Amino acid sequence: MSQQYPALIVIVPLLAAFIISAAGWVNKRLCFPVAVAALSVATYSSIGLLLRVLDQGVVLYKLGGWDPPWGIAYYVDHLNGLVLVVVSAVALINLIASKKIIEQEFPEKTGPFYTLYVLMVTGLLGIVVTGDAFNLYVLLEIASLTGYGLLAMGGGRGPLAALNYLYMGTIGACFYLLGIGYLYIVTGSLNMVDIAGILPSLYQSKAVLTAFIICMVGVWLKMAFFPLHAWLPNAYTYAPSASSSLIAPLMTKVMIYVMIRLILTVFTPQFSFTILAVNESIVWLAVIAIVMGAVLALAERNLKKMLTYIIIAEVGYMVGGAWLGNRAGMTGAILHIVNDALMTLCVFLVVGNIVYKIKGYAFDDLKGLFRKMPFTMGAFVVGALSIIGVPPTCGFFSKWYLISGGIAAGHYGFVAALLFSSLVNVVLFFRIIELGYFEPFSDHHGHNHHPEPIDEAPLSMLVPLIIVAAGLVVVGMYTGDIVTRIIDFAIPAGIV
Amino acid sequence: MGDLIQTIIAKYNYWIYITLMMIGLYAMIAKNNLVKKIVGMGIFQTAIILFYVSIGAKRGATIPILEHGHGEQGHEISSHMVHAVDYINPLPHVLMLTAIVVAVATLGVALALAIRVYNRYNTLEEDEILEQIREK
Amino acid sequence: MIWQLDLAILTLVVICGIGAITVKDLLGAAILFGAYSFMMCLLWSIMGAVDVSFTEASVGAGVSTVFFIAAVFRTTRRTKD
Amino acid sequence: MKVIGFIIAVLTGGLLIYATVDFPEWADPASPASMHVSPHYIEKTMEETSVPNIVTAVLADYRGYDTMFETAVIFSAGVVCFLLLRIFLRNAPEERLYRHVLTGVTIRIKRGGRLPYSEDFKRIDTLWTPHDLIIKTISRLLIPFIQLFGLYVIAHGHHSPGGGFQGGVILGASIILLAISYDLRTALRRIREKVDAILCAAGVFIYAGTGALCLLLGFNFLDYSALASVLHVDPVTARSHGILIVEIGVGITVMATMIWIYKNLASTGKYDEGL
Repeated sequence: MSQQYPALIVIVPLLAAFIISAAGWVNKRLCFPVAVAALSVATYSSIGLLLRVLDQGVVLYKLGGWDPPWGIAYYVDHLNGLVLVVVSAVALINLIASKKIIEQEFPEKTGPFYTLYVLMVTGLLGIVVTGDAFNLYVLLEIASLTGYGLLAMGGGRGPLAALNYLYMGTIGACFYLLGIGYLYIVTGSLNMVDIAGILPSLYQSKAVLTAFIICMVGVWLKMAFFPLHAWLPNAYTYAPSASSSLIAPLMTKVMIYVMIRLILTVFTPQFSFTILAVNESIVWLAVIAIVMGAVLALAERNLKKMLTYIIIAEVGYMVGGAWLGNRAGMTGAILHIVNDALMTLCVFLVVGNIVYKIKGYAFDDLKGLFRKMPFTMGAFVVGALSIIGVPPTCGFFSKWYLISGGIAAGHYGFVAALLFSSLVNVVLFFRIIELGYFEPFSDHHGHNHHPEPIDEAPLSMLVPLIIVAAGLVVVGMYTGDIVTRIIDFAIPAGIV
Repeated sequence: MGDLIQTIIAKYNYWIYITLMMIGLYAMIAKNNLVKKIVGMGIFQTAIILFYVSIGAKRGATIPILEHGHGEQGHEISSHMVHAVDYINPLPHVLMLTAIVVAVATLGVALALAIRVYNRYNTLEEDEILEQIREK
Repeated sequence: MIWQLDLAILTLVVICGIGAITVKDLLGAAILFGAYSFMMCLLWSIMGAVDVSFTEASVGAGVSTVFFIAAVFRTTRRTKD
Repeated sequence: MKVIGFIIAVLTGGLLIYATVDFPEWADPASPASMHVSPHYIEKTMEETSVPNIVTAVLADYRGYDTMFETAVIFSAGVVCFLLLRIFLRNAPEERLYRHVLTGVTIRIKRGGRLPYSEDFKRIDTLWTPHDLIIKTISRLLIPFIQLFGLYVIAHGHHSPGGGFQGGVILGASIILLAISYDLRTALRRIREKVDAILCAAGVFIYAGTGALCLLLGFNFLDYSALASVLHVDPVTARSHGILIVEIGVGITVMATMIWIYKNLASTGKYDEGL
């Protein structure tokens, strides 16, 4: 069966989504176990696949038994393998942690909610595993459509924010499709490796240049890179916690993976970095993204919205790191995909727990929370330290690689922006920790004389959260192994 | 001058698709009404489909359905007779079937969201909605 | 393939597209969008993409228009632009 | 906003027009798009899948994986519309209108009121238009033929334009026509919500399940030649049959989803009064 791992990763959640959908009409209690089982199989297969890749190198899987470029094929190398494990594990942990929230918020619609959840994970896994440029578009649309639905379920301004996201997301996906069309018209192929083989003779073509620009703009729209980020904060803030803690860690990271895949495999580093010579300006855009994300986060008085602006800054880190055009920068960007997915998951799970217990996430609601929810807030501190970049949490190491990449490229603006954003993160998070630790708990009923009893979130939400928080430290400790055994092989030898 | 006319004849299909795409994109960004934006989105997506179908066009070729294919006897005869130049490139058609279906799916979701927004704010105009949000 | 016909329909497509986004009535916009889709479908059958135009005729000009009308019926026809 | 939109549209358009300079001439038989991958499909389809309609063969076999997810996109759109709009009404609507068929008298029943059961009274929508006899009769006559045509389009997709999508949409449109010409409740009685939702999932399940069956038989996912041992035919014919099976699955999903989305949109999720 291990030959079939690449297929199982996508197929099992897909089949499970249909079973969940039908089961939702028969017996609602069946939905959750099926979803957990499917995502567990996906996680298991992706770990197995990563081990196989480490062992044997690139794994090729032909769907339908057709040879590429006529059929669709999967190419799984070290980069995909790593991101696959992260995506499936994050989705599984979040699913287990969010069960109570989902049942509390949508008692009548748990079936469709789980269906969309699993379908979205299928779409994200498919984006990561596929080796076909058009197939990526279809899967991107699955992940986006289900994402709009999941985000819009938050009441209030949720639907409006999701509708704006839909407009922007559709423009982004259509731009990507258009870029693939431009590549197709000059190469005649849709397979990524095949396109990369044909392109070198066409590097001077205006169509290839345009295809590159349009694909990049489309992907940037989807990942909320700075000037194109306007949809993100509202869409994530007004979403239900269960969906925002799935989409916030994964969607932007997967899009960054797509960008790196386009740079490394489709257009090849030689074209992206040497012939175009736009590195400098894109890194400056990333610098603006980081600074603006940090500044906008400072202005927020609402925990969830503040975190969304931090995501925008983090997207700037990764885009900048990838476009530095050297080995350390690229390593930092890929490592940061892993770390940022875990960090974001950690802090958004904390928000989920807080909302579950207190029904609010404005700063005023956080007063005295350390006494009320010690474990949740403990995990929050670990997540915060990791986002700031304090050793031994994993956030430190990816930032270290990014900074050394910036120095190696001689791009001191990027280094300064990274340090500035770390400083701002210190301010942001210590403000919250101070509120939570020193201020008395503000009781909404007005009688807060007696000390607050501990009122933690239920165990099923707490255990996954603590696992994630511990994971932040563990990944930090094994960073060396991850870099030397996986990421070093993911970056082609051309990048020094 | 002759060159120019030659270019126009060779490329006008692509230019029309770009015009349509610009109309759609403009409507999506600049229009104030949410449903108008969705109409713009439809135009935008259809324009891209037109572009792909234009890629597939082939002069002097017929539709991509083999003439001699009928059941068991077919695949011995026809494999020798089929030449790629006689049939239009089928691949862009396949891709665009997918894109049309994706477009209608997006349309359904967008309209559902628009109805939700209307139920809450009782208007589809973006500026009026933003005003209501600011008042709160 | 007749290039005059092609050009004429391309012009009609552009007119329908502009009409759909400028008309100050959402029901009218929905119908014009249906007409636009139908013109597109003609265009594609001229180019020999029979399957695509069949799909567009049933999906784009048919079901999409119905969805639009259903949504406009349930919200409002009024629009400022 | 108008100015920004105009500038962005013009910039994008300018960029795209700039790129057309390097495009091959329109409809050029020697363009890379027509030379690299597609000749294989045109020349080998009959040999490898025994399906004369190349588009169907590429859609459901060579790139069948795309099509499976495309069906899943439709399915997820249906689920999203349901999730967003459906409201389960706990009690009867504010008021209902009944029309006495023989006299044309309309009765308004407030919530809590009940009308004794009678064949003569028919529930009507709040925005009811009289004199729809012609529309009703014509629709009633047309619907069976539309459905027959839909089935033909699905079944004949191997030899003529058409296939699961088109046929499914036509089948769905016939039910939508019923819902428009009569009313939503009539259509709901024909296909209930639960049936609709389960059909919607079942269609894609047939598609993905066929693929998984190939996988269980020891071949790659969606490699229909694996079905040869189950269907007792040669691998090429098995591919042809496999395509038919997945097209049926696609048809079921598309039909059910179109109806589902329409019902949710037209009644804003209340499933009470339609268009």
